[in-house]
Amino acid sequence: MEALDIISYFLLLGLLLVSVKVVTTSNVIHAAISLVFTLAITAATFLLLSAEFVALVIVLVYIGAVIVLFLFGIMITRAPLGQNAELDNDKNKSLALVVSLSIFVIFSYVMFNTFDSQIIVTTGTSTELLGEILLSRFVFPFEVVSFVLLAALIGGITLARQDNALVDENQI
Amino acid sequence: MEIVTNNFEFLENGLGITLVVFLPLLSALVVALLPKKQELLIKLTALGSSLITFILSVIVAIQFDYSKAEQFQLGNKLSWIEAINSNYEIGIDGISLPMLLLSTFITVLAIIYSFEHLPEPKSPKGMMALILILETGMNGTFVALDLILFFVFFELVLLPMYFMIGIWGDKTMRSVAGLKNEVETRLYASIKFFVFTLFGSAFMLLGFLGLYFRGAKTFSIPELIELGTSGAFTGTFATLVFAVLFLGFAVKVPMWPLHTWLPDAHTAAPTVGSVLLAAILLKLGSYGFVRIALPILPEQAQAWAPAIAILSAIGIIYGSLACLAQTDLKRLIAFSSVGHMGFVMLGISSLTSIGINAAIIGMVAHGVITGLLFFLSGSMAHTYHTRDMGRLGGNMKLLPKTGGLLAFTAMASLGLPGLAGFWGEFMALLGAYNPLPGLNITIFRTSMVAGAIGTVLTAGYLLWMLQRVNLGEPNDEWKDKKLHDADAYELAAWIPLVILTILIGVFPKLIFGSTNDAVISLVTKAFGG
Amino acid sequence: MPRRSKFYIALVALLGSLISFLPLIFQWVNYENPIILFEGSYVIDKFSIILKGLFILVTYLTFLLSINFIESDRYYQGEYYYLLLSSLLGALVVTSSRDMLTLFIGIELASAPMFLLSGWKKGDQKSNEGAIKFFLLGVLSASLILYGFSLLYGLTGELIFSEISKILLVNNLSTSPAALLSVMLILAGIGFKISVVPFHSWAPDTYEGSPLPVTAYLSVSSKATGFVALMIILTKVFPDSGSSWGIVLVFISGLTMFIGNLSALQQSNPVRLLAYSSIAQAGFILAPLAVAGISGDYADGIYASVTYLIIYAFMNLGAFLVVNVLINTSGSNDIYEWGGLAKHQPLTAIFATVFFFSLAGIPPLGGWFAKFVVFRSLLSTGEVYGITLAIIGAINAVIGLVFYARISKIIWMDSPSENITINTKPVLLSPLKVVGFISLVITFLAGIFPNIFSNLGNASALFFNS
Amino acid sequence: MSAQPFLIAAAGLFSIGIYGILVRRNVVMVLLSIELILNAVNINFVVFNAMLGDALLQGQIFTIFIITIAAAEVGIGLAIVLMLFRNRKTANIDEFDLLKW
Amino acid sequence: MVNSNLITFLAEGKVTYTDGGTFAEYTWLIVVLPFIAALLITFFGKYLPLKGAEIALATIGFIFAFSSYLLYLNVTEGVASEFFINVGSIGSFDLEFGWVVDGLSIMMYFVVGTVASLVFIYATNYMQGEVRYTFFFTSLTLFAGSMLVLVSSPTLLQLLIGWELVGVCSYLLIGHYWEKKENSSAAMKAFITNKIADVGLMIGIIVLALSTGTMRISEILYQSTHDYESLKSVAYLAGVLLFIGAMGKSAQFPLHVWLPDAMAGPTPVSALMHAATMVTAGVYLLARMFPFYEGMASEALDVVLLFGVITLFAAGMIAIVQDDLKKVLAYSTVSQLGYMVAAIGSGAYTAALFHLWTHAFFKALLFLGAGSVIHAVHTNSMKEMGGLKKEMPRTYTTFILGTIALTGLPPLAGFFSKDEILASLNHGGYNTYFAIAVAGAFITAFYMTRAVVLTFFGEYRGNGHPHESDSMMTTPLIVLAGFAVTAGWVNIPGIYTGFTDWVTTRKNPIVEYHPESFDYFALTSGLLAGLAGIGLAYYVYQILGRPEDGDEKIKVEPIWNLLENKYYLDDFYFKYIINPTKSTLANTVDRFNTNILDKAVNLFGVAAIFLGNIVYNKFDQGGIDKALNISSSSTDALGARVKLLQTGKAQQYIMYFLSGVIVISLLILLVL
Repeated sequence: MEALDIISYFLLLGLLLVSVKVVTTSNVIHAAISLVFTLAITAATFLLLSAEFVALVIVLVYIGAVIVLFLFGIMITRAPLGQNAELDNDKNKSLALVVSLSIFVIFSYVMFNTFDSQIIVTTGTSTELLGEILLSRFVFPFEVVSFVLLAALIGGITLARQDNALVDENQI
Repeated sequence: MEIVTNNFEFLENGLGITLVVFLPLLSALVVALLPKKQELLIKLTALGSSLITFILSVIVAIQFDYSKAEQFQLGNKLSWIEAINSNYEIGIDGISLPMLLLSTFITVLAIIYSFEHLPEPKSPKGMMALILILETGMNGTFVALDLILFFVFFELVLLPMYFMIGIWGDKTMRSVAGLKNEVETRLYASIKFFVFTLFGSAFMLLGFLGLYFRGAKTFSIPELIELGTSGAFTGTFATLVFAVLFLGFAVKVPMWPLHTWLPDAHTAAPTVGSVLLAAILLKLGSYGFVRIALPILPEQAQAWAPAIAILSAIGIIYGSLACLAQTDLKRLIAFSSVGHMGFVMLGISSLTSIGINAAIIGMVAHGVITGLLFFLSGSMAHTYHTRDMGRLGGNMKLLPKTGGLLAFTAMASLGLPGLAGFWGEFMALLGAYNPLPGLNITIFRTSMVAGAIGTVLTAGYLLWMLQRVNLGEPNDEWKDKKLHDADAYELAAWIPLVILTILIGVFPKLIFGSTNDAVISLVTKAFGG
Repeated sequence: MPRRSKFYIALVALLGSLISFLPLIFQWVNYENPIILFEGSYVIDKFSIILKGLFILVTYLTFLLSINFIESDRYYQGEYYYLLLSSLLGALVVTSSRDMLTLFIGIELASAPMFLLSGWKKGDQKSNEGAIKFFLLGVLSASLILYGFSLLYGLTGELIFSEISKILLVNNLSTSPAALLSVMLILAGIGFKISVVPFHSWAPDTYEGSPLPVTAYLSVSSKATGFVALMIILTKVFPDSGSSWGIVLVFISGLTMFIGNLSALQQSNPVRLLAYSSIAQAGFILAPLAVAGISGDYADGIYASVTYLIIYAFMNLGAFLVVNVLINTSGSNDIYEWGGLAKHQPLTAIFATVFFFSLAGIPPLGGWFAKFVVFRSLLSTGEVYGITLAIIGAINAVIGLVFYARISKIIWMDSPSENITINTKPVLLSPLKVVGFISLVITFLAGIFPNIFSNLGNASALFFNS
Repeated sequence: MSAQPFLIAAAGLFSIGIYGILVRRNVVMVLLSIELILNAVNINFVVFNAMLGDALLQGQIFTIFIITIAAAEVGIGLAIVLMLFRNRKTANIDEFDLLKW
Repeated sequence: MVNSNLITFLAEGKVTYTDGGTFAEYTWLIVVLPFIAALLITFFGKYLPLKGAEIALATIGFIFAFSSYLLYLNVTEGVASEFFINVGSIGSFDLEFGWVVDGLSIMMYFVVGTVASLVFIYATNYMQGEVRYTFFFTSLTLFAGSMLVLVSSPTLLQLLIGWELVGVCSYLLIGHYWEKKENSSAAMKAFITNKIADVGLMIGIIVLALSTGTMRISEILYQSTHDYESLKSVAYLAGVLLFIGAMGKSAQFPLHVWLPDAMAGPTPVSALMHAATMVTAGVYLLARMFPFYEGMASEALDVVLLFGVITLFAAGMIAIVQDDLKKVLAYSTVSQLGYMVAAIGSGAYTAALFHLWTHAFFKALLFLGAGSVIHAVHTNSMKEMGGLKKEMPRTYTTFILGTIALTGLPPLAGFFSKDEILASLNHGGYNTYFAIAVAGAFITAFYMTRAVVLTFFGEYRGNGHPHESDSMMTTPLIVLAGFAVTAGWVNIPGIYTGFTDWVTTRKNPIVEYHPESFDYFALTSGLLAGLAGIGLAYYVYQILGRPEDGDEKIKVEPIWNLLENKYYLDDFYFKYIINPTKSTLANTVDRFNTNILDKAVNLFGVAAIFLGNIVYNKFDQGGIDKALNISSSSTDALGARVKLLQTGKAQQYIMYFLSGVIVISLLILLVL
């Protein structure tokens, strides 16, 4: 399995690099594009882990829909599309570094500690099986999650809608 | 007597005292629901219900079997909170009976007084409702035989009193040590009262819980007494529990140095508030000591007794000296309470039947006498619009009835033999001279001497007060003013107290007849002597 | 939409939430044994029935409370009711969920609508800001929970709590770093929902910005949802590492009480005051769980927490009602401007007295019993942590009294402010009165006949053994 | 394949997302960072699923749910951002400032 | 309820006696009646023709009659019985009231009854037109009752009650003219001085009660004559403590200071209370407890003797320099009380009581006489009197009789009683004390003669035209003069010693020295001293100078200064006890209360708020760039809203959040 290992290392390295780009670039569009790459690499990784359906979902839902949403968001809020020095809160940077590094250290400590010798055996899964399980054993959350989506939809529309009737409501 | 008992048999099994406790609450509800404009109806409802309550408590006192005063009688035990094994357990013994009667009695008088004498904002509806709620709390505390029930009633008095002080209280501004801005007396006093007492009782509750868990998971006071007297609570645990119980009760008493809320509360409170506060609320603390702290934690009681004695002695001297420095009439009387309750606590700390009996009669006497003093001073403050003794004077000339009663009450308050106040003082000293064997006799005798010196100081400040307020020629500023002497309502509220003062003074068996057996049994059980 | 049809929408929402009570009662009456669905991921036991009842009732009252907010006609009503009902559904799911996925979805369904509702005052910048803070922290907390769940899944390969805990115990993994980290991450994530220190910072801002009924719902139902989730996870998944997370909870609980109460002392905005008050109350609710973790007596901890939650819910709703009415009466968001409002709103003033002193824990109002069961639970083991927390609790009860009493003081005792004009229109509408009286009755019942609530708490504590 | 690198990478992704949340000024950028974090969780689940050889595919199914929820969250988040933005615009700030932002 | 505890110790008594029959049983009447009368006077007095005086007179008349009959019974057959009423039990203690009818108490009943009746009659006239006439009689009746409570008490408890009650009556009556501050101050002084002494009495009673297990006097006395160990160990202490109580009421040096000031009260009050009855309560107490002192606390008697002797001399000296007629008499009273106390101290029970008996009559006479004079001249100062011999012959005659009785010239009352005291001092071998007592007799004679000369001789120096008081006032004088002459004849050593038998008719046997015949040495010394005193005073004030010159001829500055300032005792008290307590100490406490305790409490509150401030502003909301905070944007003009979509505060929150996560994670992973 040497080859798979090497591929996985490359993929993961790429994943990290691209994701760093997401949070460091001073260009909003670049950030969004980097996220696309991150997700794409993730999907690739999932394929490697023989989670084909999940990979597909990521591509479809994330890259296909969510990123478009983000781009919409960026444009509607008229974020400057070019380089923007003010995109980052410089004051926070050092502290943010400390915090995120600490979290990394803690998480990876645990990972090292607990899952150090675990081996992945890829078997390949059938999407059919997944669908079966999803709609039998997990049918209840499946139903419930539709409410979440519906709520997000309705609420999102209501909030985002242009609305002339609104006046000062401080008295409520 | 037999006939009466038969007629009211249905009031046994706890119904009687349950009514005594909850009738006022019900009528408070009724009062609250009556329209605000029906003032007379409101007053009459309040008076009627408090009178019925008083009569019921008298019936209870008649039904009470004095030959078994050491047992809890006429009570009942109903399931209340199953999960924590807390029950609606009530009953009275010789110790609680006088307190219960005192409470119902004073409430009637307070309501009579409130008929015509309410400070701004008048609102008799609110005041009456609060007094009645307060009565439920007070009565309930005296009959509760379950720690949690006790706690609930003990705390129930806080809210009405808080509002009484806060709404009807003294509206003048005063400066307060430690604060930059001046504050309204009533607001400062009311919150101080509230926070102080809650502080004490919050910890007290923890102590109750400690007893619950160390004992047989019961809150029942009689059962805990059985456990406590058989030595179930010992060691650090007991020390801690006694400490928190002490905190809870001592704040209420109040013992030095936890007394600082008292003068402020009294000064700010409206007359009725002061009366109820002095006459009954303070007793909840000392009653708690006798009912709960001593019998349940006898070993700790012995360990703490010298400290309590010392604090009481300090309280006596301190209170009296502070009185000498006061220029405010009500504040003086408030500080006098510190001294008098010091005697009560000195009696309790001796852990002898003499001392504890003394404490109980001291409580009753203080209730009657200081209640009357607050009635009088409140009425005078209302008439003169000042409590400054520098401006008063010649009261005997201006308001002869009030003045005469003031003189009488001051005499009673200074422990004049033949009047109620004497017994508490003298017997407390008697108890302190020979405390329970094993207690440090030097400390107690020193405390006793301090207490005896305190009686001199007490006489000093009261007579001085009389001289400044009652005697001499009236100040010029009152010459042209129309001042109203005591009216019928006031006299109706005051005279019964005067009579009671004399009755107890001449015939203390009124109290001792009920308490003695109970106290002896308590002391024997708890301290083996 | 015409006014009339709006009325029907409200009616449907109100009736709907009430009708959903019926099956609940049916379940309660016919209850024999827990009903287990979906291979153990969804369970109907007394715990869930009781808390479902609580959630439904609270939502019902929130609808009533929303009435003058909705009356003002500037808001989207249908959507408002829908979102609240969605959130309710989420809360209901949470009570019964016994696996990670269902629980997570339930939590998300409960909170996602709240992100939106907190921004419902679209024109109000405070509302906007509150919503974004709430949202960002909410999503972050969700991801922390998820990371924790993933660790658990990685350790055991199971999603169902009972299985997870079994495997953890069998493989001696209960105190493995991964398990401990996951409990902390989940705790942090839920800590956000129940707004305990240090995960509370969004609460005051969001509470202040949100429409009042939404705030009430957030501080009651949303918080309760968090607690339910926490109770389920701690007792069903991590019962064996209690001595570790219990101590963390002790610290969190103590800090929460102190910081909540001390901060509340500083507030002049009634809503922020209630926000900090509810933070402090969360500390009280958390405390029995913390000690239960250390002692292992989970039933007792759950009993205390659930009892507290139930009583807390109603007095807090009442408090929000009071604040709602008084803000509308005075038009001022500063409690110090509320002097003498008792004259104009005597009933509200009585409500204020009852609810705020109940929150402070003064007998005979319900709050005392809530505090009492907590103290009882803390002291039940006699361990030093419990005693320490109890002492901290006692001190905080006193600190709390100061600001709770302050409101009563201002309303009853202070002289009227010159800066405000009294709104003479009736603001204590009858739906609000219904809320007030229901909460009032429950508050008094809880104080005088606590047995009812105690029994509910006790019954729900049985779920730990089931 | 060892599971370790995947897990460490997921942890790294998580921390990077955290970093992004903390330093980004633009809310949309913060939302992007959150997606990174959720992605890290996804990776975790899938890796664990594979590692454990879970026949029920619970990890993968969880991931699918997370993605769904994430999509909903993005919708909600952007709605709030939009509302904020619109409100700011109505709040009478001149164009220059807007552009500068 | 009533139980007669009769004849328990009958066998031990040396005098035979009976139980007094029905009359003894109903003796409670004379104790209770005055209180009822006082109530009646208060409520109905002002509607009656004599403004309530008639009720008082009727009551006191009844008491007089009753006590006379009791005295008759005692004289004829001897009476000794006691009755108890239980008013409550406290622990194993019985609280009992009751009354005792025996020789001692009957003697006191009679003295009170007699003197009080006469004073009441006198007062109806004397107080005519004064303020609060009715209330005056209320108080006076109350006093009579209280005094009877005191002397009738079979228990220490009741004794204490009576003791304090008479104190209160004294307070009320001294302060009768309370419009003037001096008067109310004098009343306060009296009360508080007594209260201080009462501390001693109270503790003494406590000590006795607890070491004997009873409050019954007769039982305590029984124990003290039967060697009860528990009592013996505290006997000295208890004896001294009781004596401290007696010192207050009986105005013994240095607690005598209240009595002269008490003259601020109306003169009848001075006569009744501050001469005849109340002030003898201390002596009565010592006499009542005499078997105890004799049996167990004889060392305490030395203390008693010492203070008695000091008092009789020191007070007498001050009397010499007084210009106020009543104050002369007051100091004289103090001095005579010193004699009585000294007598007890020397173990002469009968002698002390005998002097009490005679003194009651002649001192009351003197006071009433002085009152008559004052009533006529409207001043107390002897400088404004003089020459009243002619204007007020009846007053003059009776006053002279009183003076002679006091001075101790035979055959008037004082002669016998004083002689007996001197004799017992002599017999006891207290030579120095004897000498001082003799000197005291000289001083007594001197100041009395001085007073008589200054008041009645020479020219009238005052304003207006004084004339004799009417018969309502002079009749009591005459009656009392009769007593002053004859009262001493009931106890003439060797001739008739009935008085000894009367007062020793008690349940508890009295062991004392009882002279069989005159002690001629003592008699001569006393008589000579008296004569010398009279002679010297008469010489100095009437012959050497004139009454108008007053003290000029013999004024010896240093001594005079000392005496006029009353040995600086009052100054001392005020400077070192009263003022420090009343101002310095009290204010310190008050300041401590306000500035330390209250402040500490308030500071707790302030600290909580302050802490809240820190927690809220620095920690909870801390580190936040206000510019980023939209909440404050309304006050922050430009730039602030620009960053609306940027996250500012939210990131701060997230930072806290994550720090929290890190901390608890590290905590649980590394520490726990």
